[in-house]
Amino acid sequence: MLQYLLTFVVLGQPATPPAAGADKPAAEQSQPAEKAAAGDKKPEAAGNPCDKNAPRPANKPKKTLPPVGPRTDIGAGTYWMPVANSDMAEHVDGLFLAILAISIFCFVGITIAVVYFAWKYRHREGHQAPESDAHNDALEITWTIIPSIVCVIIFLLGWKGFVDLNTPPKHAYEITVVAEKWKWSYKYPNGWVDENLHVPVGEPVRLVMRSKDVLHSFWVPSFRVKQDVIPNRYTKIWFEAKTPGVYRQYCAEYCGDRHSFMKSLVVVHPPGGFKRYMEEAEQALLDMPPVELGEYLYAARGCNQCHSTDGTTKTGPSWKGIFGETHQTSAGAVKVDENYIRESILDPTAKVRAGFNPVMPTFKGQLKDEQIDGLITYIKCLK
Amino acid sequence: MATAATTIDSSGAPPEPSYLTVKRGFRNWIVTLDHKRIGVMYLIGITTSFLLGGVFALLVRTELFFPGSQIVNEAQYNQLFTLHGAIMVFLVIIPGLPAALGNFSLPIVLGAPDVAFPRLNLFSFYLWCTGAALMLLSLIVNAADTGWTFYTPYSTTTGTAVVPAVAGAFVLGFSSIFTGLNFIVTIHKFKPKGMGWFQMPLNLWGIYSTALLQVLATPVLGITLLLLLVERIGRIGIFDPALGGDPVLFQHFFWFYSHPAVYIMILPAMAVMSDLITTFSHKHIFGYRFIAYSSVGLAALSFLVWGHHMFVSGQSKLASMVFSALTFTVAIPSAIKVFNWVATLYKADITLKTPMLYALSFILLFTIGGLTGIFLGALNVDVHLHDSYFVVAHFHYVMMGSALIAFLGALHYWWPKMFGRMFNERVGQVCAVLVFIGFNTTFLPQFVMGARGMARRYFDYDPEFTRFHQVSTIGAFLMGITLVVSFGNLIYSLFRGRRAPRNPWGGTTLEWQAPSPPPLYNFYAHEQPVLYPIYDYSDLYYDEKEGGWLRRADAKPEDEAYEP
Amino acid sequence: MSSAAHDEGAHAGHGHAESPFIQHHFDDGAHQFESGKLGIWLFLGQEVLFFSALFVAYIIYRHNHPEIFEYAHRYLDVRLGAINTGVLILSSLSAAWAVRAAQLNQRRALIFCLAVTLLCAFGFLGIKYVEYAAKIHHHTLFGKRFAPHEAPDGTEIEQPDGNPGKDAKGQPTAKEPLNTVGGVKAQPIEGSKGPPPGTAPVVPGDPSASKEEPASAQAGVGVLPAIEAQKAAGAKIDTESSARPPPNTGMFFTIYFLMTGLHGLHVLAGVFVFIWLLWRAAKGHFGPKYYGPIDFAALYWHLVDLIWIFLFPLLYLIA
Amino acid sequence: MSDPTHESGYDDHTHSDMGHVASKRVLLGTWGTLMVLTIVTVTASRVDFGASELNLLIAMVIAVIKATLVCLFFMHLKYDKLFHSVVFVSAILLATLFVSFALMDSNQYQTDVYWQQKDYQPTSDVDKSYPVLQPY
Repeated sequence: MLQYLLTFVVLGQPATPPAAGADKPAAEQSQPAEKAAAGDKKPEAAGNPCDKNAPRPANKPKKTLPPVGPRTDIGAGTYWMPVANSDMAEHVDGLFLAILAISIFCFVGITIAVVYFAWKYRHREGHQAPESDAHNDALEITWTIIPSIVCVIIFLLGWKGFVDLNTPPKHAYEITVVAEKWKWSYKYPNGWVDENLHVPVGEPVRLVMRSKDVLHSFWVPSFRVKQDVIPNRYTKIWFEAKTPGVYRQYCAEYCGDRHSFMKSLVVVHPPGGFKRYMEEAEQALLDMPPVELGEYLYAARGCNQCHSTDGTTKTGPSWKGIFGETHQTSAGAVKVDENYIRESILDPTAKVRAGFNPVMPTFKGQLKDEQIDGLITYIKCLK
Repeated sequence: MATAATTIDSSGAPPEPSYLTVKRGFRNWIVTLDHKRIGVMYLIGITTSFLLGGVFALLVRTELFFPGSQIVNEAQYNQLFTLHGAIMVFLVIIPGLPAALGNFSLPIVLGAPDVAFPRLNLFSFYLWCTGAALMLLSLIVNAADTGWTFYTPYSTTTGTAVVPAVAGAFVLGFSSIFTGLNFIVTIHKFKPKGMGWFQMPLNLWGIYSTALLQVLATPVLGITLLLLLVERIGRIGIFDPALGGDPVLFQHFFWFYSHPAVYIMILPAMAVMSDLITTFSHKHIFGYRFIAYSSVGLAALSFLVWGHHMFVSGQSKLASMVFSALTFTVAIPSAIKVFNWVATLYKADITLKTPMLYALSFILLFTIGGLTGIFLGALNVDVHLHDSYFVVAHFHYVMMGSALIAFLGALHYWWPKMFGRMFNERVGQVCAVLVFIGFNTTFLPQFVMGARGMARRYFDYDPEFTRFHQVSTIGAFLMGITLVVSFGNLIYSLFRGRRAPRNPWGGTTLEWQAPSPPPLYNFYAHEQPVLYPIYDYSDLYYDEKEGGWLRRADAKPEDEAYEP
Repeated sequence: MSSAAHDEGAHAGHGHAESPFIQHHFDDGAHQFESGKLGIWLFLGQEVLFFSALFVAYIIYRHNHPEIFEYAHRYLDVRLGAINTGVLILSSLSAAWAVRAAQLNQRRALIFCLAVTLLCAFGFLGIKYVEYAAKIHHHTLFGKRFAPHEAPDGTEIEQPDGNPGKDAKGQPTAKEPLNTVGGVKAQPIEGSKGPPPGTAPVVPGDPSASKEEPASAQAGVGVLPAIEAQKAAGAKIDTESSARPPPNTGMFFTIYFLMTGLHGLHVLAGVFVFIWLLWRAAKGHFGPKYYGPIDFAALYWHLVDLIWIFLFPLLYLIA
Repeated sequence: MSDPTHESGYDDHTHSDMGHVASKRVLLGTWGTLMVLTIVTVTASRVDFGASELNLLIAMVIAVIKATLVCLFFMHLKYDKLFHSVVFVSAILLATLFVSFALMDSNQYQTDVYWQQKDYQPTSDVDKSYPVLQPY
């Protein structure tokens, strides 16, 4: 018991964590195992294309991404603060310690005054309360002015830091963060979605965040950034990591049962490491079986906004059972086959189906061939 | 309350029975219009709610002793901390000082027979009971798990019993409004002759500014919770983002009330402490006007600063800047009060009785609470510290460390007057010191833990915080046991306590001229209170036989203290 | 709440020299009256703040989405609103007159004025019932329940389940092709701030919204040129004739029902208070020495009228 | 904020009884003006004053005039103790403070708000993303 009290109050050295040794990233909390894009499967000849977990052809082993390293921010910070991994973090620490110094000075001063007065003027035989005036305006004015000045200074420093915190540089690298009940997902510009945030070192990164259901809050203690994530609204933060490593990220706004498990890791890659990781992610993306890739793109690329898969007509025709049918289009009757779908993706206004408007945007240059094949297979399988 | 209360005065038997014994029976207590009985009923309700809330706190702390699940799973843990928060805020600490002790002391300190509207006072107590019943209903059915802040859209989509909890808080809001309204009219219209605004004890200044806050801020809580109820049941879409609503708007509505609410909690505490410190320093208060003006100033400024709860919750940069600047203006009156209290201790004649020990620990804990508020007021530091354990420690220092310790101090201060019995001084003093130690053991580590990255309302935490949680849990149990012992000491005094004199502590305010416990209309017909200059202790002397303080002016010729 | 309002005013209780209704702890009738007056004024201050949150919601949602308010307020009947305002002002007059009558000890005038106030209150609630019934009939309710069959000016609205709307006379209304486009909402009238409804806003200088967010942003971008083309061709697209109301129009009716509903509840509470006062006036309780309850109930009633004076232009008279 | 009352806690009343008696002329006059102003505000709303804010401003000015009339004459604030006006006006000031701060903030972040939430079905169908409506 005494040892506990001493460690944090008196000795003042950072309390070493009880569980020594590397803290495995996916160890004790039920951190979801590092999920590569596709589940692992037994190698076998390609079966029916519509079967999502059809055995993979032998020659193409499933590409898995390198696992995330252990956390490097445990016990690395000062006594009060976790490790400061961005220059803004330095400002925050500086102001924090300044206010801490002022507070300790005031608190110790008041404590000494109270204890001393309580002892010196304690009630005892023959002790009368000596004469003293009931008010002293000069004293009152001084101890109003001085705290006001200190407060104004602290406010200004705090505000300056806050402005820096909220004005990202123009060339920041952008990642979309989607928070939903008890899971973070990070969408990178190349379409790859990951459970952990991968950022390059030394480059400003900007997060555009939104929530799918309730309020969450993106908090990385090492970068001293925190911002609530609100449904139906984009909220934005930015930071620039200074040292490579793996840092813990938390959800700070209460969001339900597994609020305390809704955390992920921020992996700061050394120079060049981030680019390599993104390329591997790109490959992993294309490595799924075509029908799963098609389904993934149907959601990720927003086809679900205009095309439904359950028969209801939305802005565009439904894909359910459409493959093989012939329909009237602006350029005569057309059988819906591979090249009609490929053409409609790349040049939507060529053959517009009757009764629908030519409002589909073109995806030329945005979808690779494997992705278009994936979509075609997916549409083919929608019976 | 079967205490045969007598007051020690010349004629032996008291001319009138005390308010406790004038009409016996449960029925008489339920329909009483007497502010003292209503105060005692509030006190019983509030102390039981406090012990219930404390049990939830200890359950939360036991759960957090090790990472991972110990005694409850995550859903139950969320229900536990929500109930701990809701019960402590709405049931204990907002009505605590104003309704329980304020109801008892206000009319006597004014020398008035009762508050302005006795039936409205009883109606407020019934509202409090209905609110408490609704909260218990939510507890029994499927306790709400939204946190005491009920943030949407979680509170409108979760499956737990949020409606009874919100309805309970809605009803408790009106109990608070009518109490505040009652007190403002009483202070305006029932001041005795010779007691102008600046001859009033500082306790009344605190109660007056609290009452202003209760009347002008609580209705916004009422409408906010009403909107939340209608949103949750009727899906009207005012806070629902899918229907065009705005969850941040709910936070504006909620915090517009809830920041004045934290001043409803602290202002009566400061008020009582001013009286306590001057009584036990046996010396006039230092800077009466500055303390009075800072009370009213705090009440006014508390309406301007609610945005500092929302720096990172989607509030715009401009609004955050404005609120941060205004938040620092609120720090100044609090600092003035603390400096004036310490100045009162200078050249005093201090007796360290139990209430004074609570008062001194109040000064120290409130100083820490106030100073840590400065950390959270600075914008970029708050971005890191918001929703972390630093905030948990800050508001526990201000709410529990200041408001609740002041409640205990005031309870010990007025206990002889309320029940005519003296509690055991030694036990009281030891409990006061142990509560101070236990409190600091519980919440000092949380400051460090919070700054290091421990988020708030977490059921499970990363292993590097284990040591801090363990120390905090030990402190929590120490404090819990000490509080139970101190309440036990008070209750024990009801049956075995020494008879209380009229003025056990040597106070100069009017309540110490009333017999303890006072009769139904506070003063005997032939003994109307005499208004002496405020906080003037020169005329008081301690009389061994009486066991309390007497005034030389009242001394009979045969007493040795008699001076022509 | 209101039961407490009259509670602090009148304290029937054991007698005192002056009037049977002076409480023992008051010095005299004037002291009780003054205390009651301050109490009711504090209660009115509290009521103002109770309604303030609704005014905040109104102003914020109107400032950010003016097209909803301009479109939806035409469902309200200004004539009924004006009549209601007149009724409440008349009841305010009769309430004030009742106070005068009580002060001058004119018992019959007092009873008459209280009766008039009550009649006006019932009239107000009756008109409110008519308005609410019309709203329920037209399905213009709050939140998701806002699914009216016809636009404010009577033309049919295409239902979300896709069947083309019919105009007042039942024939399928011939619509420009643009209106049948499902997901696209009508282009609001020019000059309205805020993002065009129905399309994810392309935040200026915020590349993420368009580049990274697939789907709706791109779909939205794809649609806008079509509308621009239509507008360039000179066709005036305004909301009246277009088929579909702006998105989330239910928000206007959320605020409408909240404000008028809460106000209506306060009118109802006032009705109970006035019935109780009418009964006591008939028994001759009030006179120049003791008329507190009448005065305080009248003050409460004036506040209810005051709130309606602000509600009427805000909800009904949006040009 | 505080109004130093006399010692006895209530002031001596100069009128025949406790409160001020409003004359018939004042009552009817106020009532007439209120009715006229109502008609004015209704007709003013039909005239298009260009920007929609102007209409709102005019309607609000008329409403404030009507409100002050009701306060001063019907509610006797003109002849009453000052503290009652202080209470009422401070309540209104707090309400305006609440409105202005909330509007200042909400106006700032509106550009980030979007309604076409991809994951919600369009508002017309049932929101599958919400759990079934709980009884309480």
